[in-house]
Amino acid sequence: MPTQLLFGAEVFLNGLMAGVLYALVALGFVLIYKASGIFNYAQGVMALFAALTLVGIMDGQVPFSHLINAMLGTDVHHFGWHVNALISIILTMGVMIVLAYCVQQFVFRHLVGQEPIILFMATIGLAYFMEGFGDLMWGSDIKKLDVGLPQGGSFWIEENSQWLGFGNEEFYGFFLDQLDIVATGIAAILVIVLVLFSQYTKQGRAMRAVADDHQAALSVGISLNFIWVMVWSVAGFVALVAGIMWGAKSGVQFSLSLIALKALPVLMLGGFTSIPGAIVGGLIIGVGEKMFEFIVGPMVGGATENWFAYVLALLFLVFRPQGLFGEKIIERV
Amino acid sequence: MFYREAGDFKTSYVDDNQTFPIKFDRYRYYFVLFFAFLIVPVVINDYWVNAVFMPFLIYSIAAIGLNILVGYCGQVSLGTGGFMAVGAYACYKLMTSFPEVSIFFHVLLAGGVTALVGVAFGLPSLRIKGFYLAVATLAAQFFLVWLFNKVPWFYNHSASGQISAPERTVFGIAVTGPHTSAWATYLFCLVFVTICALLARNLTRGMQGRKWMAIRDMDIAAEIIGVDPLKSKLSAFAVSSFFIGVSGALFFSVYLGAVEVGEAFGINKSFLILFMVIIGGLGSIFGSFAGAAFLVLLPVLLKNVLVGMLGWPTDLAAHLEFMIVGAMIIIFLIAEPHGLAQLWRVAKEKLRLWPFPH
Amino acid sequence: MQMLDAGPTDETLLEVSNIEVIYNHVILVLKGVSLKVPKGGITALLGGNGAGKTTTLKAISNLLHSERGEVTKGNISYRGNRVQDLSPAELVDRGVIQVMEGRHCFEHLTVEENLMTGAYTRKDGKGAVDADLDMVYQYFPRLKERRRSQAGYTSGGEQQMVAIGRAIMSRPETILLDEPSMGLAPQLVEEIFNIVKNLNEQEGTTFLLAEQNTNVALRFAHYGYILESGRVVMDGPAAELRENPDVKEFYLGMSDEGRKSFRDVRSYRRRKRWLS
Amino acid sequence: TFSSLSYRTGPYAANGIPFADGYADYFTLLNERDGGIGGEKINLVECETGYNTEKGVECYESTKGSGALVYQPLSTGITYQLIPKATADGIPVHSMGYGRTSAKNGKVFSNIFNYPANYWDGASVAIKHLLDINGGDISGKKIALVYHNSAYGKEPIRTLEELSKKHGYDLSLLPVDHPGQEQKSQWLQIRRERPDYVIMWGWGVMNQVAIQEAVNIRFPMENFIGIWWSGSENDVKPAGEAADGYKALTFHNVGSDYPLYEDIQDYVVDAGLAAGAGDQIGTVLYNRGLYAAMLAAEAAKTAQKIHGTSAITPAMMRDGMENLEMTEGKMTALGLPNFGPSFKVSCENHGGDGFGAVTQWDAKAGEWKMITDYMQSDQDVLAPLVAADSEAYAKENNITPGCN
Amino acid sequence: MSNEEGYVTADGRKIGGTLMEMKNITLRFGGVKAITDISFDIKEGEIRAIIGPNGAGKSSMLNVISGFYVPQEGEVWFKGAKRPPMKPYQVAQQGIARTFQNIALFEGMSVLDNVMTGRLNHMNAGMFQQAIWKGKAEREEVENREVVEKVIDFLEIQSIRKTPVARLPYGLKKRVELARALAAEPMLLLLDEPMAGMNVEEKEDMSRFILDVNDEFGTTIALIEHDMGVVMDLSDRVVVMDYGKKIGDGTPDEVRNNQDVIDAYLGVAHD
Ligand SMILES: Nc1ncnc2c1ncn2[C@@H]1O[C@H](COP(=O)(O)OP(=O)(O)OP(=O)(O)O)[C@@H](O)[C@H]1O
Ligand SMILES: Nc1ncnc2c1ncn2[C@@H]1O[C@H](COP(=O)(O)OP(=O)(O)OP(=O)(O)O)[C@@H](O)[C@H]1O
Ligand SMILES: [Mg+2]
Ligand SMILES: [Mg+2]
Repeated sequence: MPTQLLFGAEVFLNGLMAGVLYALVALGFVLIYKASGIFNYAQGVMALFAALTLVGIMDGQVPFSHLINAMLGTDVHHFGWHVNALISIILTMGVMIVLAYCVQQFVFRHLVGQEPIILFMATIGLAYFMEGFGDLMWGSDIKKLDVGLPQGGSFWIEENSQWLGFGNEEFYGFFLDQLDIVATGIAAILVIVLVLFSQYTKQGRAMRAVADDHQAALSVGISLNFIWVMVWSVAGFVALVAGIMWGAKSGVQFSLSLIALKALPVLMLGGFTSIPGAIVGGLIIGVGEKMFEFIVGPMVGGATENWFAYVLALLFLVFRPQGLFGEKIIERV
Repeated sequence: MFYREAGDFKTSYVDDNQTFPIKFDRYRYYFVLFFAFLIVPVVINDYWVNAVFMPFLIYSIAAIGLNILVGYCGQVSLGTGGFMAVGAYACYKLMTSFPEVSIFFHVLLAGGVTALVGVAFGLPSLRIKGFYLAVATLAAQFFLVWLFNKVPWFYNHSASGQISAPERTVFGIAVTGPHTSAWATYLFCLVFVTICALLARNLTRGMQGRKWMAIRDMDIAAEIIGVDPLKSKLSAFAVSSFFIGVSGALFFSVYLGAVEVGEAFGINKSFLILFMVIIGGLGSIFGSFAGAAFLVLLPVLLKNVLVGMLGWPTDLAAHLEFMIVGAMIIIFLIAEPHGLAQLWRVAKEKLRLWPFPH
Repeated sequence: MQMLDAGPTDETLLEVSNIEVIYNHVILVLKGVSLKVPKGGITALLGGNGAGKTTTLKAISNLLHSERGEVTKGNISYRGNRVQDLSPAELVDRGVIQVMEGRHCFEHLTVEENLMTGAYTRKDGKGAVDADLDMVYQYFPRLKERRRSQAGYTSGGEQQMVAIGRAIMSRPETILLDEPSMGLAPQLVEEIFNIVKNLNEQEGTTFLLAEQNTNVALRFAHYGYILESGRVVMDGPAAELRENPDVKEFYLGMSDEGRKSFRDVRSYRRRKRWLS
Repeated sequence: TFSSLSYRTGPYAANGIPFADGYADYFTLLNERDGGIGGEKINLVECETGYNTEKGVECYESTKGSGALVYQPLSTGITYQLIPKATADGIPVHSMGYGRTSAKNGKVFSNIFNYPANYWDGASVAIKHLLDINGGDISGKKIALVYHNSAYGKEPIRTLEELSKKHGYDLSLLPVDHPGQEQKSQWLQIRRERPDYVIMWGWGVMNQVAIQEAVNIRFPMENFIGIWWSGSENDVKPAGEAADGYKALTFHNVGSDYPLYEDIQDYVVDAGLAAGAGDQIGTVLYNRGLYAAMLAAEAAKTAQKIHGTSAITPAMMRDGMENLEMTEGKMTALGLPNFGPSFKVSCENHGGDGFGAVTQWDAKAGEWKMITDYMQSDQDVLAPLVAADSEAYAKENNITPGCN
Repeated sequence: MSNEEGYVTADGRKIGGTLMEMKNITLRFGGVKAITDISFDIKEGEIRAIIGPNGAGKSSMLNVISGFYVPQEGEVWFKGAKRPPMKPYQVAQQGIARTFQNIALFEGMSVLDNVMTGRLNHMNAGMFQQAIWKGKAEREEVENREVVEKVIDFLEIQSIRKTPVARLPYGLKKRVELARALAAEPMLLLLDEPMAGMNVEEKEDMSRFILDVNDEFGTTIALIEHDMGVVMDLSDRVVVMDYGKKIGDGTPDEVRNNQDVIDAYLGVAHD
C-alpha cells in the first residue's frame, strides 16, 4: 500500500504542476475581466497566435505566404534567417501590443457600456477572426517551438526521491517534468508582479474602476482606450507565455487555442477577478482532476478529467458563488 | 408612410395582445406560413434541404429554446450541445425500443426527457449567476458528452459508439433513414418549428414570460415583488431544454441520421447556438430565426462565393471565411448590440416616420 | 438669502449652440439647445422630468456615445475650441468633469479608492491629492467613517457624496453636476450647495448644474436656463427667474398666498407649456 | 468528377492538408500527363469540411450534384453520415483505413469500401509485429492502449481484447479526451504500470502530446506503436530527436523514391500546379492521399473496362471498385513499385486483405523507414467480428445481405 | 385583526388597528450596525413616514419588512401574528408591495409589462395553459389587463404604455414603479424616496397619487422621503432614525419640535 501512497503523492505533485499550466492561461482571462468586465473567450486563440508569431519570427517565415503565392503565383515561404529566441520574444510582444491596439480601436471602443454578454460575444467573434487570420498569416501546419526550455522528466528529482520507496522495486522516484517546473517559476513571478500592479498602483485602481462601471470611469477621466490597450497587451504577454509553455508540449497548431477550455474551470473556481485566485484555482483543479482520474477514473472507464474539472469547480461555486477569491457579488436594492 | 400603425385601433385587450397587433405584420406572417408550407416543399431539392433548410429549421428550434433561457430569463448557458445530445440519445433509445410508436411522439418525448435533465442541471442557477453560471453549465456539457460516450447502453452497445437512426415513417412517408425525400423531412421539421415557435410566443407574452424577464432584468427586485426565483428559473430551464431536446432529436434523426456525441454535440454547438441567439437578438423569437438563418446561410454563401465563383483555394477560402464570420459578428454587435431583431425594429420605426427624418 | 460676491466673469467658458441629440438613431431628444456657461459662474439647468437636462450634460461631456446617442447638429465649444470630438478622458484633462445622475459609484472599490479614482488625471503629486482627500472628508465626515467599506454597500445618500467627492478630487476647472441633491437629507442638500458655493468662490470653479430642486438651485446659481421637452424655454439671471410668476408657480410650488400644503393640492395642475 | 472532402482548417488541418495535396496532385498529374483517365479529363472538386459533420453533409450535397464518382471523406464521423445517404443515392464511398470497419462486408454495405486495410486489421498487425519481435510469444506481456476517446479511438478495443484471449497478453485501456492536450494522468499511469508496449490510436494534437509525454517519462520509443493516423511527420517532429525509434503502422510505403514522383515533379510541381503550398510531397500523409487517388483512378479504369465506356457514372464506379485488383505489376507500371500491398476487392470483401506494415521514425534523417514487410491481419479472429457487426447493422436497417 | 385601537387624524380620517409591528429590530452587516433595537408600528390605513439622515438605516428597515434583509434580532408582526422567517416573494404574496430607492424596474420590458408584473400574485394559470393560450390563461390576462389599465389611467402614464422603460426619464420611471406596486393592490405599500429627483410640480402630482391611493383603496403606506414639506404634509405619523437608532416617533408636529430630531436631521426648524 505505501507504493500506492507514493504514487498518489506523485499524481498530486503532477496535478499541482498541471494546475500551474492551466493557471497561466487563466491569468490572461482574469486580467481582462478585471479591467473591463469582458470575459475574453479569445484568450486561447491569443496564445495560439502569439506562439505562431513567435515561431514564425524565429524561423524567418514569410507571413501570408500562402496568400501571396496564391495571388501572385510566386513561391515564397522563408526569408532564410533564424532569429534568436529572446529577440523573437520581444518582437512577438511588439506584435501583441499592436494587436491589443487594434482590438481596442476596432472592436471594444465601439462597445463601451454594453452588456457583458454582448462583450463576451464580441470576443468570440474576435476569436474566430484571429483563428482565420493566424492561419492565413502563418499557415496551419504543426510547428515545433523550441526556445531552449528544458524538457522531459527531471533526473535529479527522480534519483533523489528514490529512497522514499525504501527499496521498493515498483517505485523509482518522483516524476516531475522540467518544463512544468520552469512554468511554475514563471507563473509565480507573473502572479506576484500582477498582484502588486493591480492592487497598489494608480493604473491598477483605474483598471478595477473601469470593470465596475464604464460610464463612470469615463466620467472621471479614465481613458478606456489606454487602460484597455494596456491590459490587452499584458494579457497578450501572458498569452505568449502560455503559448510558449503549451506549444513546447504539443507543437504550435490550431488545437493550442482549445487550452482555453482547460482554463475556464480554474477561473470559475478561483474567481474571475482574482489573480492569486487563478493560481490557487489552478492548483486545486489540477490536483483534483488528476487525483480523481487516479482514484475513481479506473472504476468508471477513465477520461474523466474534462468534466470533472468543471464539476469540481461547480461544487465550490455552490458554496461561494463568486469563486474562492472573486469579488463578492453585490446584491442590493 | 409605408408602415403604419396609426389608424389601426384596438377595441379589446384581446386584440391588443395579439402576436402581431399590426395588420400589415399579420398578413406578412400568414404569407410566410403559406409560402413555407405550400410553396417551398414543391420546389425544394436535396441540396437546399440538407445544406440550408434543415439546419436552419432545427437550429431555429434550439435557438428559440436557448433564447428563452438566455434572452428571456437571463441565465447564460453553454450546455446547449449537451442538452441536444440528451434529446438525440433519448430519441434514439425511444426509436429503437418502441419502434411501433410514431416518431412524432418520440421527438416530443425526447424533449420531455431533456427538460428533466435541464432542470437538474439548472439547479445551481439558484446560487450561481452570470458568467459563473455560464461556465458552470459547461459542466453539463462535458459530463453529458462523456456519459453518452462511456455508457454503452445509450448507443445500444454498437462497436464504435455511433448511433444511427433507423427508418421511421409518418403517414407512411419516410422521415428518417436513408430513403427520405427532401420535402418530407422538410415538412416534418417545419411542423415542429411552427409548434415550438407558437408555444414559445405564448409563453413569453404572458405572465410566465414576464416572470422570466423580471428575473433577467433584476432578480432581486423580481423576488421582492413576488416572483419565486426557484420556480421561474427552473421552468425556464425546463422549457428551454424541451425545445433544445426536440431540436437535438431532429438533428440526429432527421438531419444527420448518424451522430457521434463528441463530434456532433460538442462545445462548438453550444457556442454556435448562443451566437445565433445573440446575433438574432436576445429576447426575441423572430431574432432566433434571424440568427439561425444568418449563421447557417453565411458560411454556405461565403463558401459558394469564394470557392465557387472566385475560384480561391479551399484553405484560403476557409481561413477567410473564419475571418469574415468573426468580423461580421463584431460588426453586427457594434452596429446593433441587440441583434438583428432590434435592427428590424429600428428599421420599422424609421419606416413609420418616413419620409420625415424624426 | 444672500447674494454671492464672486460673480461670474464675462468670459464664456463653455458654449453650447443649437445642439440636437438623437438616441438610437430615431429618438430625437434635444431639439436645438443653446447655452453659455461663463467662467467662474454657477449656471443652473432646470426643467421637469424628461426635459433633457441629463442629455445636455452628457452631450457636453461626450458620454452619449455609450448610450447609443449622438449629437447630430450644433456645436459645443470649451474655451472657444470645439470639443465634441474629444474623448471624455481628454475633456477631463481639459478640466471638465461630470458627476453623473444616479450616483454611478464603483461598487467593488472602497469609498476611499472611489475618491482616489477622481485624482486619476492629476499630476500634482501625492501630497496635494492627500490634502484634497482630507478636504473631502471634512466636507463629508460620514464618508470618513465608511472609507474602508465597498461603495456598493453604502446607502444611497452616501453614494451621492462619494460621487461628488470624487469629482472634487480631480480639481477641475468646470464641474457638471447632475442632480446633486437627489436623495440627500435636507441639511446635506444645503451643505452640498454650500460646498459648491465655496469651491466657486475660493477656487473659482465653474459649475453647470442640472437640478430638480429649483428652490435651492436658484438660490445658489447666478444664471438659470429652463428646459422643456428638449428646448430652452426661458433663461435669465437667477434672481429674475425666481421672481417670474410662472417659475414661481410651477417650479417653486408657490402661489400668491405662499407655499401650499401638498395635502391641499386637490386637482392635478398641468404645467403650462411655453413652447411646444 | 471526383470530389475531395478535405480539411485544411480546424483542429486536424495539419493532417488534412498533406492528404488533400496528395489526392489532388495525383489527379493533376493524370490530367497533365495522360489527359485524364481513359481520355476523360478529371474534374476534382475540393470541398472544405473542417472535420465537421454538418459541413461534410453540405459538401456531400453540393458535390453530389456535380456528379462526384466517389467520396473520400477522411473522417470517421462523416463516413458514418454518408453510409446510409450514399447507399441510397448509389454513390460509392471509399473510407481508406478509417470509417466503419464492418463495411468490409460488401454484402451489407454495398456502396462502402475500406480497402486495403481497416482498424481491426491495424490492431491485429500491430500485435503480429509484437509477436514477431518476441519470437512468437507475448503471453504475460503488458500492453497499454492509449486511445482517442471517440468512436474512432474505440475501434481497436474489441479486436485487441479478442487477440489477448488468443495470445495471452494483458491489455489496459487509457482513453484520452479530445483534443488531448493534457495527458499527464495517462502517462503517469503508464510510468507506474510499466507496460511492455504501448499502442496508440490518436489523431491530431493528441499524437504529438503523447509522443512528447512518452519521451518525457523515457518510455522506450521502439516499444511504442501508433496506428497509421498516428504516424506522420507532424506527430513526431515536435518531440525532436527524442522521438527517434517511434513506430507506426502503415498500409502503403513511405518516402518519395519512386518513378512516379519524378513525373509529379515535372508535370505538377514545376508547372506550378501543385496543390496547397506544394511543400508536403513525400510526407506520409501526402503519400496516403496519393495512394487513395491512385486507387480511385484504378477503380475508375476498371469501371471503364467493365462497362466499356469512358464516361462512367457513380454506379459504374461502384462496380469498378468492387472489381478492383491491385497487383505488384500494376503498381510498378504506374511508377509506384512496392508502394502498397496487392489485394483484390470482391462483393464479399470490400476491405482488401488486411495487409499492413510497420514503419519507424528516424529522427536524424528526419524520415520514416519501413521496417517490415506487409503482413496480413489475423483473419481467423477478425472475420467473425466483421460478420457479427455487419449483421447487426443489417438487422437494424432492414438490409438483406447479398451480392447482386 | 388588530390588537390596539386606532385613532382619528386631524383631518378626520379613521385609522384602524395595528397592521404591522416591528419589535426591537437589530440589523448588522459585519461591523456596521445599520439598525439598532428599533420598534415601531404601522396602523391600518395610515401614512407612516420614516425619515432620518443619510445612512440612518431607513432603506434597510424597508428591506427588513420586505424580507430581503433578515435582522439578527427582533420580530416582525404582521396582522397580529408573528411573521415566521420568509422569502421575499412570500412576503409579497402576503400583500406587501414596494418601490425602491434606486429604481428597480425591469429595464428590458415595456411599461405595460412592468406594471403587469405587479399582478403576478393575482394570476395563477399553469404553464401549460399559458403555452396554449386558450381558456384560463387568456381570460386571466385580459381581466388583469383591465386592472392594470386602471392604474395606468390613474397615474396618467397612458401615453408611454408600450415604451421600453430604459428610455424613460428618471421621474417617469419613478411613476411606473409606483404603478407596478399599485397594480398589486397591496395591503401595505412601502415607498422608498418616491419623490427624489422631481420638481415641485411633479412632487405635487405624486403626493396626490399617494393620498388618493390611501383614500380610495384604504392602502396603508410607509414612506421614506427627504423632502420635509412632503413628509410633514402627507404623513399621519413619523418615525425618525439616526445612526440606526430611533430618535423620535409621533405626529409631524411632535417630530418637528423634537430637539433631537432638529439636531440630528432637520438642522433648522422647518415650517
Ligand atoms: N438611452 C436612451 N434611449 C432613448 N431615449 C432616451 C435615452 N435616455 C434618455 N432618453 C429620452 O430623452 C429624454 C430626456 O431625458 P433626460 O434623461 O435627458 O431627462 P432629464 O431632464 O434629465 O430628466 P430627469 O429630471 O427625470 O432626470 C427623455 O424623454 C428620455 O425618454
Ligand atoms: N448589504 C449591506 N452590507 C453592508 N452595509 C450595508 C448594507 N446595506 C446597508 N448597509 C449600511 O447600512 C447603513 C444604512 O443604510 P440604508 O441604506 O438603510 O440607509 P438610508 O437610511 O436608506 O440612507 P439614505 O437616505 O442615504 O438612503 C449604511 O451605512 C449602509 O452603508
Ligand atoms: Mg436627468
Ligand atoms: Mg435609503
